[in-house]
Amino acid sequence: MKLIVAIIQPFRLEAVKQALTAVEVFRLTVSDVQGYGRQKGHTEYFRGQAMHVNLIRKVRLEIAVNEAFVQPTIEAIKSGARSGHGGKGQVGDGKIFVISLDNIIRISDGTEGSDAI
Amino acid sequence: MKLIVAIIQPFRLEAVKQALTAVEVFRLTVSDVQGYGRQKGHTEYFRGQAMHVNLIRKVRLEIAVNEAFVQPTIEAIKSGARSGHGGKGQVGDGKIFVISLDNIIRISDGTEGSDAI
Amino acid sequence: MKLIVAIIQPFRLEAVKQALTAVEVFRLTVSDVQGYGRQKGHTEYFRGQAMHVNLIRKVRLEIAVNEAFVQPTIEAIKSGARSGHGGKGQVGDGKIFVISLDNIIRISDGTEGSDAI
Amino acid sequence: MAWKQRRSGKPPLEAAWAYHRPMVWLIGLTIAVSLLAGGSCAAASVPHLKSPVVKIDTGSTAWMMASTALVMFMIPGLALFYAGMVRKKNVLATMMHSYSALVLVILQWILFGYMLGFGTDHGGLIGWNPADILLIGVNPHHAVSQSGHYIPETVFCMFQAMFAMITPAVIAGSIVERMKFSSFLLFVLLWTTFVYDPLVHWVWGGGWLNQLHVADFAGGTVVEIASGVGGLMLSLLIGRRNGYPNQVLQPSSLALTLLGAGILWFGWYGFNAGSAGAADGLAGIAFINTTVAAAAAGFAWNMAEYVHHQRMSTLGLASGIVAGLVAITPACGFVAIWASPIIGILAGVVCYLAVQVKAKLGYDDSLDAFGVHGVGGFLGMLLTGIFAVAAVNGVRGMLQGNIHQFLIQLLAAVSTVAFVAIGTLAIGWIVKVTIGLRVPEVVEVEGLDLGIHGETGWDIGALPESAIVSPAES
Amino acid sequence: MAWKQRRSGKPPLEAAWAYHRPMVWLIGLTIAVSLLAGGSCAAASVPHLKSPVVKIDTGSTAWMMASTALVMFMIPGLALFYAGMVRKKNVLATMMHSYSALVLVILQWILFGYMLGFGTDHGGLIGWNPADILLIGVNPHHAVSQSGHYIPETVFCMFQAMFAMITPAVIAGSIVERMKFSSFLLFVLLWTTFVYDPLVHWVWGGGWLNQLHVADFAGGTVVEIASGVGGLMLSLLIGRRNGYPNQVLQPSSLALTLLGAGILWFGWYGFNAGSAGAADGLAGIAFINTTVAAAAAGFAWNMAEYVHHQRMSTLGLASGIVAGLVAITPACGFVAIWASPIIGILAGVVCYLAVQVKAKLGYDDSLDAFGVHGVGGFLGMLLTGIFAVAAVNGVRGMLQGNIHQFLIQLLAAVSTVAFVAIGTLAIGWIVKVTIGLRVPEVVEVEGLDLGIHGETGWDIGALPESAIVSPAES
Amino acid sequence: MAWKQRRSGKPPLEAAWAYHRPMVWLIGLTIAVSLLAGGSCAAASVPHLKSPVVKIDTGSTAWMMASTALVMFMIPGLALFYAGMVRKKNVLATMMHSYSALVLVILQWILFGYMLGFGTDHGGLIGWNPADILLIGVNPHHAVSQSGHYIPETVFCMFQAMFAMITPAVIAGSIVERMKFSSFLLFVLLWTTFVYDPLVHWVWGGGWLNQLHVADFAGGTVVEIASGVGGLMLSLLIGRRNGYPNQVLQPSSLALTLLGAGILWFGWYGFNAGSAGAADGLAGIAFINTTVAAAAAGFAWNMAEYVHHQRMSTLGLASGIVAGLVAITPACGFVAIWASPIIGILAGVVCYLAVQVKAKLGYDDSLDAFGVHGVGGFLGMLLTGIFAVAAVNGVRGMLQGNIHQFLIQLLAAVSTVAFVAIGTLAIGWIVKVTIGLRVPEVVEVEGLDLGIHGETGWDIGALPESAIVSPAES
Ligand SMILES: Nc1ncnc2c1ncn2[C@@H]1O[C@H](COP(=O)(O)OP(=O)(O)O)[C@@H](O)[C@H]1O
Ligand SMILES: Nc1ncnc2c1ncn2[C@@H]1O[C@H](COP(=O)(O)OP(=O)(O)O)[C@@H](O)[C@H]1O
Ligand SMILES: Nc1ncnc2c1ncn2[C@@H]1O[C@H](COP(=O)(O)OP(=O)(O)O)[C@@H](O)[C@H]1O
Repeated sequence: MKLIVAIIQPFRLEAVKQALTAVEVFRLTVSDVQGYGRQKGHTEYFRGQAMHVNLIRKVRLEIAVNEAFVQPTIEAIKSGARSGHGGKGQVGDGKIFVISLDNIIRISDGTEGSDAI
Repeated sequence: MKLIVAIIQPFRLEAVKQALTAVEVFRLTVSDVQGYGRQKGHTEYFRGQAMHVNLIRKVRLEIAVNEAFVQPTIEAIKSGARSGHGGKGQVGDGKIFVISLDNIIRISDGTEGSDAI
Repeated sequence: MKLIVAIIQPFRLEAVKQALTAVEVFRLTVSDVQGYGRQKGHTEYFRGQAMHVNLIRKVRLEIAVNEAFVQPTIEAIKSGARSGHGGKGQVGDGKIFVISLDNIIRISDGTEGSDAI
Repeated sequence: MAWKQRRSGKPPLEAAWAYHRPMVWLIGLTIAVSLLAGGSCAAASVPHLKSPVVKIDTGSTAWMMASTALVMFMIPGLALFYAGMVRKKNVLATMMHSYSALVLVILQWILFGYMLGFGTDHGGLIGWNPADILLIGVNPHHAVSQSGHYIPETVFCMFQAMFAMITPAVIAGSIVERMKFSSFLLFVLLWTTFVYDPLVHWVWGGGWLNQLHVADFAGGTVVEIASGVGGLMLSLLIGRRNGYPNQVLQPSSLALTLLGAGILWFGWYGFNAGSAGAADGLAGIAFINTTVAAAAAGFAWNMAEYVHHQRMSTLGLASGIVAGLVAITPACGFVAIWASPIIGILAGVVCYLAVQVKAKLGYDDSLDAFGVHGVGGFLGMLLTGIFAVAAVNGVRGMLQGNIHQFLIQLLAAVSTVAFVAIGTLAIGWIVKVTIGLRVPEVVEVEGLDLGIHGETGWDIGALPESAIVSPAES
Repeated sequence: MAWKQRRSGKPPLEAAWAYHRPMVWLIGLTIAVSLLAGGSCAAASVPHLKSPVVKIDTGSTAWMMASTALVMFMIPGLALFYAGMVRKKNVLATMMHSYSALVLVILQWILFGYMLGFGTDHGGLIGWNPADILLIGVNPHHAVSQSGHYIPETVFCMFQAMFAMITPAVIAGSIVERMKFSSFLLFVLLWTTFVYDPLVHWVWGGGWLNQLHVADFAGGTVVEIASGVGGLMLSLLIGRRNGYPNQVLQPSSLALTLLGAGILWFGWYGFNAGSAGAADGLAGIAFINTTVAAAAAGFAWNMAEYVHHQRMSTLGLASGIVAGLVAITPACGFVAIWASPIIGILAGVVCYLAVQVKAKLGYDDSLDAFGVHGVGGFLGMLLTGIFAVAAVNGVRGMLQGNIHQFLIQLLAAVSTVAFVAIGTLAIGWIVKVTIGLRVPEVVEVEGLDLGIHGETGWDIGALPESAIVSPAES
Repeated sequence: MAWKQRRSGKPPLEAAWAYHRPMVWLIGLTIAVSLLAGGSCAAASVPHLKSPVVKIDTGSTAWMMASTALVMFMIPGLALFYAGMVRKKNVLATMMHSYSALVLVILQWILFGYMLGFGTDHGGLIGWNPADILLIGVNPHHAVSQSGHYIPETVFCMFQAMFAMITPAVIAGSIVERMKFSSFLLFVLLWTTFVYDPLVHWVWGGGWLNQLHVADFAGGTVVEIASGVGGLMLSLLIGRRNGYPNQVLQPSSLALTLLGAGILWFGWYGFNAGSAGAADGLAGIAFINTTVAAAAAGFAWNMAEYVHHQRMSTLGLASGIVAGLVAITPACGFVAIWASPIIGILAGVVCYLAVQVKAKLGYDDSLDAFGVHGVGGFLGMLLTGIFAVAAVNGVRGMLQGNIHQFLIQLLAAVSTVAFVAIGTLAIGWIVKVTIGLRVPEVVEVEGLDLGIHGETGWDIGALPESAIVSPAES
């Protein structure tokens, strides 16, 4: 069982969700984050004073999957999250982290382990 | 040392916190997330146009505990997070993920390992 | 490859970022969280009724690094996050959790493993 | 202050006929309606034929239209004031109370509310004048006057409509975060008809309190006590919010509450100074008294807080301001300027204490309609009886040796409390046993915005909007 | 209602000279301008020398200044109404449309817009009077009157300016979240000059529709149809928003939309009752009709929703209120009180249906300027032709047997649709082929607030501000 | 424009006695107060016995009440304008500045502020008239006039009260996010008494600048220069915000700032056109000039930004609008219409540049009270001296060859700067050495909302409210 954590561009979330559905990954948790990486930020102005905002809004996905699903999930995220023309990726498109899970418990019925995914 | 990550219903947070206090787990970190699972979303309307919102607001808990506390913590979360009548769980009540921690450091005094929990 | 998760005081974020830059850690993801620990909360009033708010706003950092960078990163966070006078830490300054990563993938070009950091 | 209507400038019967015929034609009830309308117009015009040509005072008309618009503007103010104090999941439902009360009561008012309040008096209890249904008897050229300056009756009718609609909107503060919307609409319709309309007739429409010369300049009984006591009763019937008082329920935006309080103050100038019915010296004194009492009460509430727990809060300042505006409402056209800081200070302190009592007693008058409007209105009625001076508006209060007036004020306040309490309990009970008062628990937990209205109040901090939703139908 | 200007109280030529000389001196165009100004002042004053001393009616002036301020206040109202419905990343850009239309059209209006609209008529098509450029011919002591009560021309000029500027501000609702700001400014400037100014001349400035005695009290054609049709055309030219209609685009804050609707209602009293030009009985009836139609339409929209999908939404109530205000705009000074609930109910239901049609046809009139203002305005014009009664304002509608008036109304509405559609398409096309209408896709994705204006609308839920930013230059 | 009070309609002494007796009776200071009140009433009434019966002009009274309400409404506007620019943790504390200034200064004004400003002149420096303490000498039937139209003195007194309270509220913009609330209250009380009240006496209450016939229609010196210079001085005394200028401090909600600017514009009509004291032609010209200057300055600020860094920002438009309103404040009742776009454009550009200077010099006038109000007010005073034309209001400026007036304007502006700078530094220093000006660093970091007021401004994006809090006492 792995926990796949992905940081993606906010406006790619819908595409990623569709790609995940296509590989039959139906459950996920998303949250708001801000990222700092190679991608440069943007400049805002306050009464003529420029200020550089170097944290950029991103979306964080958390998906717990069984081993068999790890690779398809990663591929789905990659395909959905690339923002360039023709599926070419761009700086800022994000990262995927893969973490081992010791256990998973479904709260409603107490199921544990891979069945609880 | 384990990191217990739980996704629960927002309105069960208070009950979970009380259950955790009862098993002497006093420290946790919570954040806002949105979840997508078996639970169906809801419909909103905009000038007569229905739109289906399929991400549902959840709360994410992060609790670092020593091995001895893993099981009590999981039980406490389960008992606090179930939303049905008479402690029966329902679809949407959430998931618990258990992750191994390599190390923990308390920032204020630099304590490391299990003592830093 | 490790994922370093740190919970810090919001107003120390800038200092932490500078300390990280100093040790050449240039990428991170931050998010809003609320924490519950030894630090006591504060009291708010609503028309004369006092209410105790026991969750305190914190910032969560997520930083994926290669092994060589683990210790410098931890030190940088510690030095930047301490809020007392003269670099002395205080209750509430936060925690650092270290988690092993199985893999990292850069979405834009598909690079995997340590090169993708 | 009682409004004495004098219809004038009545066109001859033929003109009335020309005016009404299209509607008659339209609705097909030709005979019935034309008889009523024609007949009543003729009848109603008789006593005023003495003043057939009345010049409308443009200055007073300008002020009364501005005042009416200002009172209408209190609705967004009240909506924000309340919505800022509820949890984010109930923001829209709370605002909806105010706006729907506005819409519903306006329609009721022109249908028959105005007639019940200001139609021909029957036994001091109610107005009745079938020809005024749908305001058919309100010719656009009618004028009314309270103090010698004539304004169009249309304007007077709308000014009073705004008072009628704001009263149930205030009540809503007691039952936020848990009442069914359909039940609220039904309650408002019944309450405004069976409680508000008789009450306004009693006090301003020629009813028994009016005949006793009660001094209620802008609605201490009619609006303030009525909404406060109505709110309390309805909150008792509906019960506490889930979690109250064990969990404290975090306000979504005190910034908007503060904005709402500012709008309320602004609109209250229409309410109070508009109650002079003209742009004259009396309006001027109502204006200054309103300002001073609001300021004094805001300050006093903050001081009370400071004594109590060493904080001066923004919600406290806003609440104190509203308490002062409430208490000066009946008094502003009767008392001297120097009395208004006294009234304001008393209002700030007394309402602060009243709100603390709620916590002790454990009922859930959620946003303190009773503690602020009920208590403040009652206090204001009594203080009017004490501080009224003849030089302002001809009424002498207790300090000028006239205990009689004080007793009338007391009688009016107590009668209002009793009548409104009984009426509200009866109406609330009827709604409760028929369609029910309260949303299901799951809706209360989820929030009324989503559960009732299918909407979300705020979406400005969270995930990218385009990802959250997908169209459900095409 | 046509405004008939009567300039009066004209000072003798020497005074005019003293008044203008400094500017003449200043800009160096001494001869040209002084001739124009002197000449036209002399010429313009001739027909009015008959009434050399006119007393300004302070009451009407008070009301008209209040009304003008109220219409100006509709801009923040409209800005909130719209901004609450767009996504959080476009909140500021959407508000900016309203505010920049205000600023830009005021400047255009005093430069030459007022002259085009209300200058000396040329062939029923346009006003023209070079001496009024920069309002040089508007002496501060001029007075104008519509109904016997004189007000300063400065006030009349500003009242009309507010109508001119709110019209393009409404159009913006159709093209939010994707239009370039510079293109919007250019479009507004051209549109107000070549579409609005002629139109207002036709209807109120002595043009051909005015001569036909079209009954348009407060702008059913000029403001409502014009903005609705203009919006539709512009939205067709600019195309749909990225993602529409497959993704539904979540509103950032319906709470603010509701506040905006409340402000609009409040401001609309200036719009409608102010269109009487005086604080008289006609203003009173416009006032009451406005109130009743707004309430009825809000209620009706909610009912339509309820029938359609068993919900009464807050956005529905707000939208219905605006639809009612729109439809009563041309009618409010012509119809009897009993007609306004009918007009309101029709407006609520018809506009609700019109908005549903959009989803079927697939164009992206984003915030329904067409469905609400275009359709509501057209409906209101026709209903004015049906329900007008002579007793109110001298105009007889179809129900009083005057089919002629109905045909004039129809002609006016259809002509406005045609003229505005052609004019808007032409202007929009010119802007499109010159500087382009639309932001780059990357800006649309990122949001216009950041992409165009370099700002963020809301930062109240997220990370600590001091950490997010660092000064980029010192 | 100086206000010339003429008290009239004075009731005979017995009536005054009847009016005041209750209070006398009440407070127990029977003899002292009754002598003062009776005596002064008698004395004060003498010069006006010539016009014993004055008819109140209802139109002007309507306008002046509306204007007073509009100026009061600037407080929520200013609160939003400022609160939107500060960080989310200081939103409530910032709004509280505006609201508490309103409350506190109203109380001070009726206690003795009005007397200091408009009481009997002493040496051109201050008013004094003990009988006016608590407005005891202000009989509700007094009337005052500036131009022949009489309005109740109560209304005049409140109109002026609003000017008195908005001035320190503007100052607060310079010291947001760090000043102690108790110190702010103390500062406001002292400043309004020792700086504002003398100043308003000098300029409008019969003082030396008034006697020199300075042309300051609506408060270029009294309100604008005074608040701007006061703000700058106080910001110098209190020091920079923690982190300024190295960290840029992200505004919490420019959407609310934009709303605030819209409300300010709306309210400013009361401020400027209300300063005519009547609903006449002069009010009309003040109205149009205000509108045009605001528009021109908003546009000009945006253009300046565009030249500077190729962006037109919403905050820029809002700031420019306010700068234009500030600069036209002294001028609006003296200059011709064609001068107001010039004044507006200059204001937009000059204030934009002034704000840039701040960044260079490094002081932290946080929200630019000085850069906008101080600089804009000074500029407006001088431009009034240049552009005033006799045809408008009898004052000839430099362009009409009257350099004398320009020098008076310069003198008034410079004197105001000097007097306010010294007065503010003195008062600020006293507060600093007694109770201190600044919150502890930990409160500044945590935010003033929580640290001072124990409240949170916004809770709409985060965790479920019921989980965050639990009642601390029962
Ligand atoms: N090593 C890392 N640790 C934590 N977050 C990261 C890391 N690398 C990238 N991210 C997150 O991913 C986002 C996108 O990164 P991106 O700029 O595409 O990465 P890269 O610079 O490797 O191309 C960043 O804004 C940040 O939130
Ligand atoms: N495999 C998973 N990966 C990530 N998040 C999950 C997963 N399963 C469930 N969740 C989270 O838990 C929430 C509740 O899930 P729930 O609907 O109760 O799960 P189930 O469908 O297994 O009953 C979801 O909204 C989602 O946020
Ligand atoms: N064991 C833990 N599990 C999860 N989060 C923790 C844990 N300990 C601390 N935190 C987080 O760190 C924040 C700061 O903790 P702090 O009060 O400094 O810890 P301590 O009580 O150990 O000094 C807390 O508010 C919480 O968000």
